[in-house]
Amino acid sequence: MNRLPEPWGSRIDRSRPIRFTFEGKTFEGYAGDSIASALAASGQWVLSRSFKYHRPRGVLSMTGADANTLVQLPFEPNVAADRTPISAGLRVSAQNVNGSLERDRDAIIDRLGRFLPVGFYYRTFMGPRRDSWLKFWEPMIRRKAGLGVVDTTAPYRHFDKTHLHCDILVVGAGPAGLNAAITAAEGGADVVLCDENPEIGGSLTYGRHDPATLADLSSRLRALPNLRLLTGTVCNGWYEDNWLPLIQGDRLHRTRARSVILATGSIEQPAIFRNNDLPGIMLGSAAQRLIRHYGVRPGQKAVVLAPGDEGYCVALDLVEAGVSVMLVADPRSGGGAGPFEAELHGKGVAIQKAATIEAAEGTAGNRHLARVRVGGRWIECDLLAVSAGQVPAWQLPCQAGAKVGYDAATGSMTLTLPKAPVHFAGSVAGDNDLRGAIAGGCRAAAAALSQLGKAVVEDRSPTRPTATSPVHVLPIVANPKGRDFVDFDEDLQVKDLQNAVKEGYREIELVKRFTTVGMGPSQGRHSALATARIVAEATSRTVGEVGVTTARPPVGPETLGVLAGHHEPLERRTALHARHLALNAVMKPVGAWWRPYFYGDASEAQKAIRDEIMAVREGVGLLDVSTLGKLELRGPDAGAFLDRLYTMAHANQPVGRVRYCLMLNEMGSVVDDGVAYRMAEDRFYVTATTGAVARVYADMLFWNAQWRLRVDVLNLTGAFSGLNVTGPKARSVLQALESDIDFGRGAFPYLSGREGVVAGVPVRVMRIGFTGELSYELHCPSSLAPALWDAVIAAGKPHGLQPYGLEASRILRLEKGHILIGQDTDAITTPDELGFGWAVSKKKPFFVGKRSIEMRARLGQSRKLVGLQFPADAKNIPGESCLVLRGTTPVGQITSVGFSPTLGCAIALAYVHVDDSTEGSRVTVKCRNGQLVDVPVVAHAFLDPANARQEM
Amino acid sequence: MKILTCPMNGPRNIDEFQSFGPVRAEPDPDRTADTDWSRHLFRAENRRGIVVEWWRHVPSNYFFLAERDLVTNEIIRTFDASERRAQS
Amino acid sequence: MAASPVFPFMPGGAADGTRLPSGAVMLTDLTGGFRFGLKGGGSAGWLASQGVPLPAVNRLGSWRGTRVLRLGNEDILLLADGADSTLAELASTWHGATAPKGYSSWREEGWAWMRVSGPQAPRAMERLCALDLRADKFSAEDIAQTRVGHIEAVMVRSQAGFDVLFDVTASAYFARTVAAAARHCTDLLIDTEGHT
Amino acid sequence: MPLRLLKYGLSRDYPVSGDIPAAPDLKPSYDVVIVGGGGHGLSCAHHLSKYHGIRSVAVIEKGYLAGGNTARNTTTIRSNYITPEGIAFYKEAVELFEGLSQELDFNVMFSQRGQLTLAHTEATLRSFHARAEMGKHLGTRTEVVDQKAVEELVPSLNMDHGGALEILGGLWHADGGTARHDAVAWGYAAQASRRGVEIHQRTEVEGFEVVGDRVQAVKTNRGRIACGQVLIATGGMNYDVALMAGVELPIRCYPLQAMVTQPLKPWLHTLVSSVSLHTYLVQSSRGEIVIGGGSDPYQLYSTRSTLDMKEHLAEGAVHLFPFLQGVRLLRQWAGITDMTPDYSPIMGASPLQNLWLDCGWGTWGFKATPVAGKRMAETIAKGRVPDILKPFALERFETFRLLNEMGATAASH
Repeated sequence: MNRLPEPWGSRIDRSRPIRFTFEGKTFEGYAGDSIASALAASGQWVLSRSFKYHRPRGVLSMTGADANTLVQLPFEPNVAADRTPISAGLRVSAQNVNGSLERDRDAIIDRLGRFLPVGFYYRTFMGPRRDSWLKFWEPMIRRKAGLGVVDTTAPYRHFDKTHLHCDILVVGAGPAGLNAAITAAEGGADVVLCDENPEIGGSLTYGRHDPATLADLSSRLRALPNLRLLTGTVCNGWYEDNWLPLIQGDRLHRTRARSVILATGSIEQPAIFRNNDLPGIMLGSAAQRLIRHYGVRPGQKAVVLAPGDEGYCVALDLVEAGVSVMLVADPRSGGGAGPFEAELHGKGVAIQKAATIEAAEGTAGNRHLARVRVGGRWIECDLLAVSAGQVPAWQLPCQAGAKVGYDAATGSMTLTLPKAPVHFAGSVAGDNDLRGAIAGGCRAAAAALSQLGKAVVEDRSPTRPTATSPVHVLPIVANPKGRDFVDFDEDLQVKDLQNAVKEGYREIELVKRFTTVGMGPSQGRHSALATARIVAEATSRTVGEVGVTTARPPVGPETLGVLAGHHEPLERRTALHARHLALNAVMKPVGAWWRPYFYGDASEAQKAIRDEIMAVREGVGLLDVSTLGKLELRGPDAGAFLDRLYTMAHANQPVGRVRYCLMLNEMGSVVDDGVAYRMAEDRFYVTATTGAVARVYADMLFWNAQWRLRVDVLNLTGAFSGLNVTGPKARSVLQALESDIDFGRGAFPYLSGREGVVAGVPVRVMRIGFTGELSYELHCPSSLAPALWDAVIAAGKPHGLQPYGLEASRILRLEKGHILIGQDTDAITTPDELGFGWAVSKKKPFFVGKRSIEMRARLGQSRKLVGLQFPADAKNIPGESCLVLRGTTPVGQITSVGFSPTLGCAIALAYVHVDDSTEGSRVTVKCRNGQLVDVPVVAHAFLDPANARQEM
Repeated sequence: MKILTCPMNGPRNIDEFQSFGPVRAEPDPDRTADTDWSRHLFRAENRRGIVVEWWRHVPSNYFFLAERDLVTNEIIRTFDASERRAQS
Repeated sequence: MAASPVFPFMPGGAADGTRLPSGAVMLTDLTGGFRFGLKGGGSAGWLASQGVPLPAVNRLGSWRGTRVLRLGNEDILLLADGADSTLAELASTWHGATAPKGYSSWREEGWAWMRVSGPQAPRAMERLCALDLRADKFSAEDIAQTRVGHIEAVMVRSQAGFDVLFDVTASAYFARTVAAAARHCTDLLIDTEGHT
Repeated sequence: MPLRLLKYGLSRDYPVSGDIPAAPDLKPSYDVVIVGGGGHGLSCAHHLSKYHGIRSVAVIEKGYLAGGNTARNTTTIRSNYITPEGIAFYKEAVELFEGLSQELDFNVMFSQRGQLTLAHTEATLRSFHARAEMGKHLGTRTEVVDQKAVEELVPSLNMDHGGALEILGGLWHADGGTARHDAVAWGYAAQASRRGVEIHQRTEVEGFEVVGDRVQAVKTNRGRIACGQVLIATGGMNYDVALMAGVELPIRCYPLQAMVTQPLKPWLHTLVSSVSLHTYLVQSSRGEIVIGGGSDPYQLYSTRSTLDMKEHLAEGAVHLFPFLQGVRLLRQWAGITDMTPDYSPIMGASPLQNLWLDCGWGTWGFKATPVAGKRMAETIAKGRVPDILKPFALERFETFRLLNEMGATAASH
């Protein structure tokens, strides 16, 4: 019903009608229509209800930059109806309404406004009881909070994330941006030009301009292969070193530009008067966009507020689109507006000088504009096109470091150029007229090119024209009856801001926080300047002194989906992964690794784990230890390097021997342990714990960046795999394999290492004992690990060899009293607290942490790690992390606990007070259920304290 | 994303690097009093100004030094650790 | 009896069963390909003594049909690229040589070697790597030690696309990550109104 | 309808409360000069003036009132820490928050809807047990809950069953909540002002006159102020301000970033955080989802935001709640945190006799606002440090009496 004939409607394709629903009712628009334009074409002007007062709201800017047009889509809340295209069957609904959009029961709040002044919620809802807020008021307010609804069943979508590099990024394809991009590309730069709109041209596409201007720019642009154009793409922030997110639908281009030209244009400002929010009142540019982009007549009878030339152009456009223009109100008292005024006179349009809009009134329920008052006279109309001038789109410039100023003469915001390689062009730089914008674009390109060391081929920029007459600065006066909105998003009126100042919130940031001005979806686009003016007036300061609040990214709303993208979870697999799966292992993640937890049926976990433990104790087990950190240290100083890094002596360690190694940080706290196998005078093979190896490796390199010893550190964690063959029958299994290594007790004693070949696989074998049993740890190149595994399995078959998993391994080590770094230690554990004096060299002049543990020893030790053994019939077994108490004071905690099938009782490691740490002491432990239990302290190793089994 | 120019790998996004903090004095542990030793352990350079700090380029495991302004985040220069020794 | 190696994408390997993308973006596993690397003091000197010309750090050279990757002053990797016998001969010479001769870097075991190719390979790489990989910015002689698909990697151009070397234990992850990137390349990425 | 609203509705003009009176000219001296007009300084001023009869107090603030970390934090309040000293201290903080609106006659909207911290690994779960056992022992409501209970508390969570980030359980802290951060500061400011405390905004400390072991005067851009006692409570500026008095603090500054979505109808009723994902979410009373995480990876004083942190936080949020993909982000920002080596604050004495410290808050300053102010006021008024603060002394770094809270951070601000 409001659709204009062709050629109006550059974006729509009238051959492709599209049906969709709004609030359950079916509407029809054309391909290319936005939700708002299609609805407007059908006479549906109310799109939403406001945040606080639930007033009807409609089209304001047609740029997707205000809260008025936010609607709900099935899986997306808070979607801008004036930017989002319609699609077949799209279900659109209003949000934040109690009942329906037409009949919102919460509209009553609008009448109660005087009871709810600015910041009212800070002064009430506190009683009558201390918890009334939590129990009563907050739930009530939470029901009214928010706008759209999240659908927790929304399906997962794959968002795309990619990278883009260019010499010059031009943001905005209006006349300034187009000229900048073309000039830069003609100068040989590699240029990306982006614009949020579906087409290039900016104001050339909806303003009163000669179509030839755009056609010419468009053809020049198309001839440039080094100019990449991204339409429908928002540059949504500026970050350090010209790093910019370009968002193109569901795709994020993480963009790096050597230089940036911001031609982001300006934001037309609404006027402030009573009922300035009624549907039917819109920015002049919004009316033009409706007409030219969508072929939608924005009203039947219009009044235009025209404080400058732009308003006159809007009036002319309206006349041409068949709208009856009842009056053009020009607040300027004298002077001619030049040719536009004459043209309007010629079309019989009345112009009233020194006039402004004093108030508006709506139809029933304020559902649409009915009339406006100009010079005390009410004029019937259904459209009011307003403009209170432009402010430069300051968000991106400010993020790049520009500072906002204010030119009182023109009533406009100004921007300084930032230090970063960023340039401005067009109305963002204050060049509001076409010739100025074109010249500005060329100038910015020349500046960017010269910064990049490229010459401008040809200066096509026209000379800068003299400034046109400035837009009249409309005064802001509070209406005694209010409803003169400064911030539509937050329903804030002039008096709200004035009252905030009266309360003492005089700084602009405090006004923002107290009133929430500028905190809504439009982030102050339409309110920042007016707010600054009101606060300046109320605090007797200048607008420049008051300033605007910080413009933080993003520029416009962006989905979490496009930011998150899609990221596969990092996963690392040992070379034996498929072998474990074939053996029906239950796999568990350990960091990025997946490891066998146990082998067998998930429903019989306890039995499987117990069987695995008993197999190791009584026969032989096989554990994939490939996730262990493996580092090779090579070079003449390798021994000296280890001496500095670890607490034990390694420089004098004989070739072929394996030593425990304990790493401290500078504070003297235990950070890692492992073993070091000296393979040659200049070569050590060192293990580190699975979780710590990345850090240990980095720390080794860091220390050596300072020490500069002649040593190379190679991280072999992935390159080598490890198999631990352990149990009383381990030797028999290995001796059954073809090998050049003598696994005999005398030839290969405990804590020694051998290189050789086992079953055709080159190996490094170490006799160490994490389980407390006779153990050989076989390390080999990872590609050969499956072959070695198969050979060991085959050789072990007659001996009942059982592969075992992580859980059995944890119990086995606990039975032996071996600690796990990170579980049995924390960030301040010293070797003394672990009873690891034996592992700390007293002779070495230096190792990392030495000075600190000596100092800490002098300061005194308060706790010690001990073993606790529970009676076989104990009812209460504390869990891990349960407290050890002295009286009621916590002195320590259980760090590891488990049921030992070997011992037939529960055992634990725990920190206890140092005075209670001798064997035979008893300590009190508080179980998770609050019960206290009294437990005897035992030696660290619950099993085989004399080490006969592992050294056999 | 900030750019950090690695002396070995050239300009890269700063997420390829790991900060190892400001360069610290290296007191002789045997000749340092307890209070000075704890100061060495716990107090790091944090002035609002330019600091020299250690960085690691993670993919290549190369350690180097950078002069950076802790207020503006401007990186003044980056250089190999051997240059520091030459200077001092 | 020599055991036969199993690499991740081979039957029984850690990534067995993980599908490699093919078509516009193709991922090929070259991990079984012959490589030889030295690292640590003496590496560069020994290779030079064998007549291997050493490029500058992070540059690619060639020697008798192999590609020579200089990853650090004392960190050099040679990719056989079919010249297996040449490289095997060098490796065998090294094994028999006396120090100083550097140390094995075990890259043939520690690093997977995969190739991203196909007409959309550049598009896929833009998604996997933050570097500017256009030909005039990243040449055929350049080496990038960087991050590809969120993990540390070494990358060079190959005739067909890009060769990427990375932690072998992350092979299945890497294949899934490349596949996810490839899905987004099936529709051309930049809607350029006629330009690319 | 509450009476106060009637008063508004029935008065002809807006009834001005005058929360923040305009400051008079600086006087030549005050009994107490509080450097830093954030929550902590204002809370201390309130407690000094109300409970200790000390009203000659100047709060001096370089910028605008509570414009530093008080304005930039994500308002989590909780006491589920690791050390008994930390738990006891923050427990008192939570208790003070429970009565704070009444204390200030200003609604700080303390919304005690509980905090759920998620464990995706056995190691995290073990650390939760440690926190729960200590917390229960000291009388806080902190417990480890299993997968089923997690699903009941937040039914829309992606449990990732069988996945790499499967939720194995959680730490449920019923005492946890949020409050309106600005209101806390304004409420303290209004109360303190009413008792004669002067709040001087746009007043910057330029140095201290130190004679012997005492601060004689504070030098500001608006002149010299002689002082009886001085408190430093300047958030991310503590290191620098203390250094002007010759006091070197074991602090390093890191930006901490956060972001907020457009308002949504409330669906998330507790605070949810994930240790492994370094992400936490809470829905404000306006309906916005506030999302935060870990600190930046290198030292910096700049409150610039980064895209990478935003991407990281979005990734964490979308992993926990995949349906948030279509929700739009509105704003991101940063604050400067002063991190100590053990992640616990530094409170109490300095090497100077009349200079007191309220520093090193890291990411936990907001939640301590009432208790830090109360206890620092007690310290200043009595000239000695109360027992509850003693463990937080600066000297602990010389005696290795660290209060190790390093595991209590990650994403549980």
